[in-house]
Amino acid sequence: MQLVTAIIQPDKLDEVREELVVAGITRITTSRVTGHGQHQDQHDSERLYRGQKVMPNLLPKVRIDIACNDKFVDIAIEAILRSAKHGDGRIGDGKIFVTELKRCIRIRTDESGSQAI
Amino acid sequence: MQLVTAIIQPDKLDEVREELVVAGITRITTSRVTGHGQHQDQHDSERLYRGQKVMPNLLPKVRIDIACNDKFVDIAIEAILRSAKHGDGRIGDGKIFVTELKRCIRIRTDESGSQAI
Amino acid sequence: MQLVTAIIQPDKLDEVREELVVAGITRITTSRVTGHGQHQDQHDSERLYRGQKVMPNLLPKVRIDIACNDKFVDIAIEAILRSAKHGDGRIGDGKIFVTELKRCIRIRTDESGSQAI
Amino acid sequence: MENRGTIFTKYLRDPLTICRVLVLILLSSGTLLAAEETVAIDTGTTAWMLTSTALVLLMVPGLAMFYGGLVRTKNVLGTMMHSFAAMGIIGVLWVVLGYSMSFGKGVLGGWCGWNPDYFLLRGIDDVIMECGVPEYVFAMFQGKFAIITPALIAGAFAERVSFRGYCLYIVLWSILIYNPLCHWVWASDGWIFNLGADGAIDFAGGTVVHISAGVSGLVAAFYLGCRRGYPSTAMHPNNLVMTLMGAGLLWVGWFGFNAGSAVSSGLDTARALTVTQVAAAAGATAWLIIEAVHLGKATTLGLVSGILAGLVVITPAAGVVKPAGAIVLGMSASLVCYLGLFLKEKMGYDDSLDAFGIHGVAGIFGALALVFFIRESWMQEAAAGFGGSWSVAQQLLVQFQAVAATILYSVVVSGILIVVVEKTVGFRLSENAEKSGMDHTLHGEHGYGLINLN
Amino acid sequence: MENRGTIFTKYLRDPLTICRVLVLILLSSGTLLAAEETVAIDTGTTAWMLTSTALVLLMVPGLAMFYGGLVRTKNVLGTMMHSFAAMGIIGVLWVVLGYSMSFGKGVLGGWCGWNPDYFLLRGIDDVIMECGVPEYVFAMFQGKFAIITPALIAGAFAERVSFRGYCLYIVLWSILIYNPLCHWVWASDGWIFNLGADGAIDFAGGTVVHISAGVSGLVAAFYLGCRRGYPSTAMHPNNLVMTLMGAGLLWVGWFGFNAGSAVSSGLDTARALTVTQVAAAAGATAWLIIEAVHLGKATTLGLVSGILAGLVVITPAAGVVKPAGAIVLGMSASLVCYLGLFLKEKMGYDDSLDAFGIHGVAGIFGALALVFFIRESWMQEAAAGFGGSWSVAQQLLVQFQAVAATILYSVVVSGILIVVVEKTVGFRLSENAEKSGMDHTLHGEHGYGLINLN
Amino acid sequence: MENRGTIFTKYLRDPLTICRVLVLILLSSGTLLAAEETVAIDTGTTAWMLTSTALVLLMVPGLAMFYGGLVRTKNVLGTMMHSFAAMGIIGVLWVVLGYSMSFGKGVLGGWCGWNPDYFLLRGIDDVIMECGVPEYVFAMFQGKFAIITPALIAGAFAERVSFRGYCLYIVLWSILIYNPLCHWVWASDGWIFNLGADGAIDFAGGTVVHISAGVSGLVAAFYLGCRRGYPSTAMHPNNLVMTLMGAGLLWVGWFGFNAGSAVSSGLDTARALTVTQVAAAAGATAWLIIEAVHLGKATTLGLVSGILAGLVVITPAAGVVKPAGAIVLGMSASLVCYLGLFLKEKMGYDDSLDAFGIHGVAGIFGALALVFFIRESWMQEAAAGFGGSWSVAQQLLVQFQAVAATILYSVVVSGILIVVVEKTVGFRLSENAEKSGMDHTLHGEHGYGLINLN
Ligand SMILES: Nc1ncnc2c1ncn2[C@@H]1O[C@H](COP(=O)(O)OP(=O)(O)O)[C@@H](O)[C@H]1O
Ligand SMILES: Nc1ncnc2c1ncn2[C@@H]1O[C@H](COP(=O)(O)OP(=O)(O)O)[C@@H](O)[C@H]1O
Ligand SMILES: Nc1ncnc2c1ncn2[C@@H]1O[C@H](COP(=O)(O)OP(=O)(O)O)[C@@H](O)[C@H]1O
Repeated sequence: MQLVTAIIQPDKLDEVREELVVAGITRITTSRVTGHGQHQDQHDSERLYRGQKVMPNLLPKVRIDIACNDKFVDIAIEAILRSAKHGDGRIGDGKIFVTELKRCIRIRTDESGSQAI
Repeated sequence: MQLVTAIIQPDKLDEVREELVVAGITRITTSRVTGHGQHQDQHDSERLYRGQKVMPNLLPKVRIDIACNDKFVDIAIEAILRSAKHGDGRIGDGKIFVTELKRCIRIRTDESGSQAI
Repeated sequence: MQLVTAIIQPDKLDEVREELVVAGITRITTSRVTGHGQHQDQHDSERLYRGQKVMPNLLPKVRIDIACNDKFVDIAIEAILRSAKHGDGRIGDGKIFVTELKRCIRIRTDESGSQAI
Repeated sequence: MENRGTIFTKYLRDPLTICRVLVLILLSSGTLLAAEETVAIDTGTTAWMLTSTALVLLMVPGLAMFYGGLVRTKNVLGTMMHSFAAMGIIGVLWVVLGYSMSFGKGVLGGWCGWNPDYFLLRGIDDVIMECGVPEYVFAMFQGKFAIITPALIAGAFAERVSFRGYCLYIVLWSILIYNPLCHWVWASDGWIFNLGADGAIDFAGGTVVHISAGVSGLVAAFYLGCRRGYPSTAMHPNNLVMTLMGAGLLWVGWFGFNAGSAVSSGLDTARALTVTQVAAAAGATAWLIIEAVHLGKATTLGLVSGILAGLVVITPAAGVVKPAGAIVLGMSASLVCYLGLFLKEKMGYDDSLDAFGIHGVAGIFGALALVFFIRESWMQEAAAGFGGSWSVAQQLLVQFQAVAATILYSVVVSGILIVVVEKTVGFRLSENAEKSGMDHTLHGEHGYGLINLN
Repeated sequence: MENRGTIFTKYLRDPLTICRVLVLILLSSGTLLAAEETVAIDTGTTAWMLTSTALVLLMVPGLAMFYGGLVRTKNVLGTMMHSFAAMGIIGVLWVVLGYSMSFGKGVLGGWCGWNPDYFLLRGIDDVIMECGVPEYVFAMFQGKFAIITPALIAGAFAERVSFRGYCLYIVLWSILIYNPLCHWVWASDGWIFNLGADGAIDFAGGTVVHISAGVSGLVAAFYLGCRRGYPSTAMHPNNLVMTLMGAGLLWVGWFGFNAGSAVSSGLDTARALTVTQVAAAAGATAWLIIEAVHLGKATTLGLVSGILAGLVVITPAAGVVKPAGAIVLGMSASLVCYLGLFLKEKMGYDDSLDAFGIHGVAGIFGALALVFFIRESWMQEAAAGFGGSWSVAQQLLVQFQAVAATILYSVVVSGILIVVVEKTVGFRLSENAEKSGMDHTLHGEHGYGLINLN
Repeated sequence: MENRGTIFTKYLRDPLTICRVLVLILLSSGTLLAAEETVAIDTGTTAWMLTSTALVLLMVPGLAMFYGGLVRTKNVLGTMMHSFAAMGIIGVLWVVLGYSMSFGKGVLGGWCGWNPDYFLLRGIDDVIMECGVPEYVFAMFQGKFAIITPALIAGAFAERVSFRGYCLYIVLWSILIYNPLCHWVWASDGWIFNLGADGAIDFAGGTVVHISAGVSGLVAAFYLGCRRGYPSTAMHPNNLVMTLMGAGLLWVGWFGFNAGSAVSSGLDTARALTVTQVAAAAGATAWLIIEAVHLGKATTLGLVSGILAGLVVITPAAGVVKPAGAIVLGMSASLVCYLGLFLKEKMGYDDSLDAFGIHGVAGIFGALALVFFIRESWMQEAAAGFGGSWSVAQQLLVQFQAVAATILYSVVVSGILIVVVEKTVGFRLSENAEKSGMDHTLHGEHGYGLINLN
């Protein structure tokens, strides 16, 4: 079992979710985070402040956590890579991190392990 | 050292916190997340929208992170399983994930390892 | 690759960010969390409630996640330890957790591994 | 002199306080030449009308808050912009041609009014109406109605229209629907104003404002289609707290809306204010009870829906019913609207914030049901002016004609307008834009910086 | 004729502008038969009373925002509902029997009033009071006071009561406490109105509104007990920003509350408005200074508490003190309330949002302390009507009697009511419901969708 | 008698409705001795002035919301406190000495006014002005202007000043800048009031309020320096939704600000209200269009900036221009302010919330540009009183003098004040305090508990 954590642009959340569902992944946890990439600031053209383009540096992002069994990891990653890009990929599109998951337990039933994912 | 991450229903936060404290676990970090379970939508009867029952799919959840020494892991998990259930367990009650924690450092004192937990 | 997660006091965010940038770490993800330390409550003197000092127990904190290559881990930790302390260290200053990162993928380019950090 | 005087002569909205307009003509030489009959300013009535104008304007941010709180976070600014843009755009349009088209002498066979002196309000700089209020105040008071009406429609197609399309739509809608309707119902030579014994009863805008907005919204909801994912995906309000605040401001502002429509500061005004208060309270209470009985718990959204239903239903009736009638109307409006929402669910259209579900339904219901609660004296007066007899049934027919005409006209013209807007500048947002949200796509901003670390 | 005329005769709240009511009776035949003395409408006074009515209503959402911002996130809607439900429920109740019980002729030995003509306000459809204001307006103005008072109490038991229990409680409280008190203090035949030389001084509701609400809240706080975890667990305000906004609206609305209570648009009104403004500013400034000195930093919650303390303290006094007195009263109210909060800490009861701590304490303080700042002319008039002499000490005794009676009556009856409500439909939330939060448990909603991803 | 009467004699702000003040002197014996000419209260005008007073107060929380929404989350309370603290502190200061310094007889060579009777408003307890309004109301109305003006400045140095420094600054600023300016421009013996044929035109505070606040803010922005990280770091508004709400309240409140400045309830009032409404709408529309053309998308912040620009530009002009002129002024104000913001970017100073960028720029532009849109009759009257001829160019010169004097005086004195405050109690926050945020450092609170789990 592994934990796939993706940081994506907020406006792509709906698309990523749909793509994940299509790929058979329906259980996810999302949250709002704020991101900080090296060079992305100069290129963000979306925020207007009283008609003046400003250079933001802490930008809103969405974090998606997906616990999945090993064979679903690549499926999940590919679904995200497909859906989270703006065009052919734009700076700020995000990152995916994968960590090892030791245990997983469903609270409702107390069952654990890969069938609890 | 391991990191126990639980996703629970928001209305259970207080009970889980109390149960953890009773179990001797007083250091936790919580945050708001939004969850997405496979079948839970149809069963959520709590949200009313102008008198009409709607089928939500991104539901508010609370995430609890607990870094603990190995022998406390099961204690923490059991405390959560005891307190986070609605009745005998209802869909949407949540999940617990456990990952390995390599290091832990207390910022105030710079001390690290299991006494820093 | 490792994932450094720091829980710090909100008023230290700007200083920590600056110190990290100075240390060459520019890519981070932050989020709001709420923390719960064992004894800190009695010592928090910042929250005033209608002139009456109250004993809070769920306190606002900021979480910073930094995925970094192994050789940067200590650099990141030291930068945080330098900048997140109030004075010589005060209760509530926070914690740093380190976990192993198995994979890292840059969504924009699909590249993965340590050059994607 | 006589002639020039009569140009300004018109009947104001409340038949009981008919005000003829007289003029203090300031000749170009600068000499003041009084008209035959000089009307003195009534500072009290003027004070209340000034206040009412401010109160009705307060409803626009109130509406922005009400609607803004009900959409998803990514659309909160875009939704509030619908109200605020109307404040700007219709605010200008009204002085350019709205007032003239609404309250000028009938032209084009009575389709609308026109008076060249009203263009940019040039001719009313010195006019005091017979009720003692400067005509400027009346024009501004009326202008606020013209602002809020298109903003109401926006609830029907929330979260899925382009800003440019919306702006074009409200301009056309205001010119082609609001102004003519306003002329028919409230100008002294409007045909609905002159129906039956004493005209159709529409004290403060049941037809002109609520029905027209409601059914136009319904048409738009049908034509533009549902939001992506509706109804299977839940779309939670981003800020019910703000919706409550907005409802509070709407209630307060509605006192200006209804009691100001008396264009007086006396008994009629007091009556209108009283039934407005009573109907809103009754609507709120009824919705609470209905939900408590039917769902087992009362919701805040239900409460504010009940407030609105009560306020809408009393709008046409505020000049003619008594408090007891207001209680009955307010309560039944909540019931009717509550039932109506099930219909919506059945039919599957996406009237996102219930612009039709509340304003349309309660507006139609109120315009018709009011006949059963008319004050005796009104009926007697109507009868007196109509050869001695006038019955509730006859008045119901008149009301029905007014409602039917409003619905028919709004549906047809509004339908055409939507197609025109969609085919020209585009109305419905693209799928991607809708997914990303209006705030990001259309305005390049987001509403709540606070939810992310600054 | 004479008789029918006197039925409507009553004294309004401000002894200086006593208004007798006359009637234009519209006979059923439709002929207008003027009473002996026809009262003309004063459009100016009417305009201000209409405005005041709107302003006092504005205080209710203001209060909802004020209180709503101070509770925890999970209770924000439930807390705001306490204010909004009062708008609905008491709004209806007032026209059904509240106005009659408050301003009708004394019955049951003067315990309350009653006038069958006031039932559903049936008999006042054409009544103009002697001050030139339609009685409808007065009835609606007074109705807003009846709405806001129970809503104030809710601050004392915030975050832990059931909605159904609350609704029942305010219905009973309004009938059994508010209406009688209102009758005693403001009806021309109320016993407190007739105490001493010129009655107890309670210009705009120090006893009727603030003391009664404050002490009732205190009783409830004692009986219902603390919130779970209080005081060891911190319970942070979810939205101090909204609390500030609410305080702003309360200040603005209070001009209607106090200056409207003059039931005039003249010197008394101006005086009431002036001291209201001055006392609020003084209260705010004082609290800022106290905190800066005592804690080293001034808080926003302190500032708004100071505003409220100043507004409450001047409420009974607004008709009789001058600006200098208002400054002293406002500043000392802040000091007294500030000290009072330490008492609460000591005693350990959980008056969650300081309904007693501000409204009760500043109300009592104001009702008593005002005697030291009474305008010369008022004392002279009082003396004149009382055989030539009337002293501050005598008036203090009168004030004391009024305050003591209000406290005693409120404590006893309120105590009984709470027990009754708790034993029947239940008042205090269950432990689990309280943990889960009112919004989820009672209303099935949450206030801020925005904090979660939509 | 005569003498005592003339003490109160003064000219009110609108030259068209000059009101002389007469007195009903209540002798200490209690006998009422009427002055030669007793002025009756005009309840209507009084009603509108009471309402206006409430509306202008509403602008202060409106401003707090407007500004509060634009800063970063960590400074939201600190920023709102700037407005609320002014409500308290200046509210007290005004009755102590502000009214006297502003509207007393000129002393110190006309630098300011003084009238011992105005100290704590002691001498006006019974005064009715000739326009039929109790002087108390006028004093309170004017007091609201004194409150909001320093609060406006705060936008220029948002997010980086200490609370203690701010409080001292506004006290000094109010005494040394606001009161004298107010005296010059609006007192009957003020030198700017008496410039040229009929005085400089400043109907409701273009110079006194907006220019003085704007340029004082600019000076402060220069002296205090930029916020840390400005302009390279983005500083996103924490709550644009609240900024919109605040803009709505400001618009509504501005009706009191401008139309109330007529100190009447008649034609002048109506005209002021009309052009206020029209200019705001025009400003909003223009900014929308400018952004749509220039940036491809219209922002909400742009819309509200346009509203403000329109409201500010019409403030000095509201008594003399017609609706067509208001449209032109409103639209061009948006253009001028829009262009001005580029200048700011070039110059690199940090006028954080554009206190100068909107209030200063639109204020200066309006005070000058209004001369091209003056109503014929005004020019004729001015000419009549000035030997028969008075040209637009001459009036422009007068306006220029008034503007230049205001700028010069504000810049110099404000500069000195800032240095004094900085050197004594400290004005600019320390680096660490600024990083931590004002709410935490200065007030020990945070604005939105809701963003964290309770
Ligand atoms: N090494 C990292 N550690 C933590 N978060 C990261 C890291 N790299 C990227 N992120 C997160 O992903 C978001 C988008 O990153 P992006 O700018 O697309 O990455 P890059 O600059 O590598 O192309 C950032 O705003 C940040 O929140
Ligand atoms: N595999 C998973 N990955 C990430 N989050 C999950 C996963 N499974 C469950 N969750 C989180 O837990 C919450 C509750 O899950 P629940 O519906 O109880 O699980 P299940 O459907 O397996 O019974 C979900 O809303 C989601 O936030
Ligand atoms: N074992 C832990 N697990 C999860 N979070 C923790 C843990 N220890 C500390 N934290 C987080 O760090 C924050 C600050 O901790 P702090 O009070 O400085 O730790 P300590 O009490 O060990 O000195 C806490 O509020 C909490 O959010």
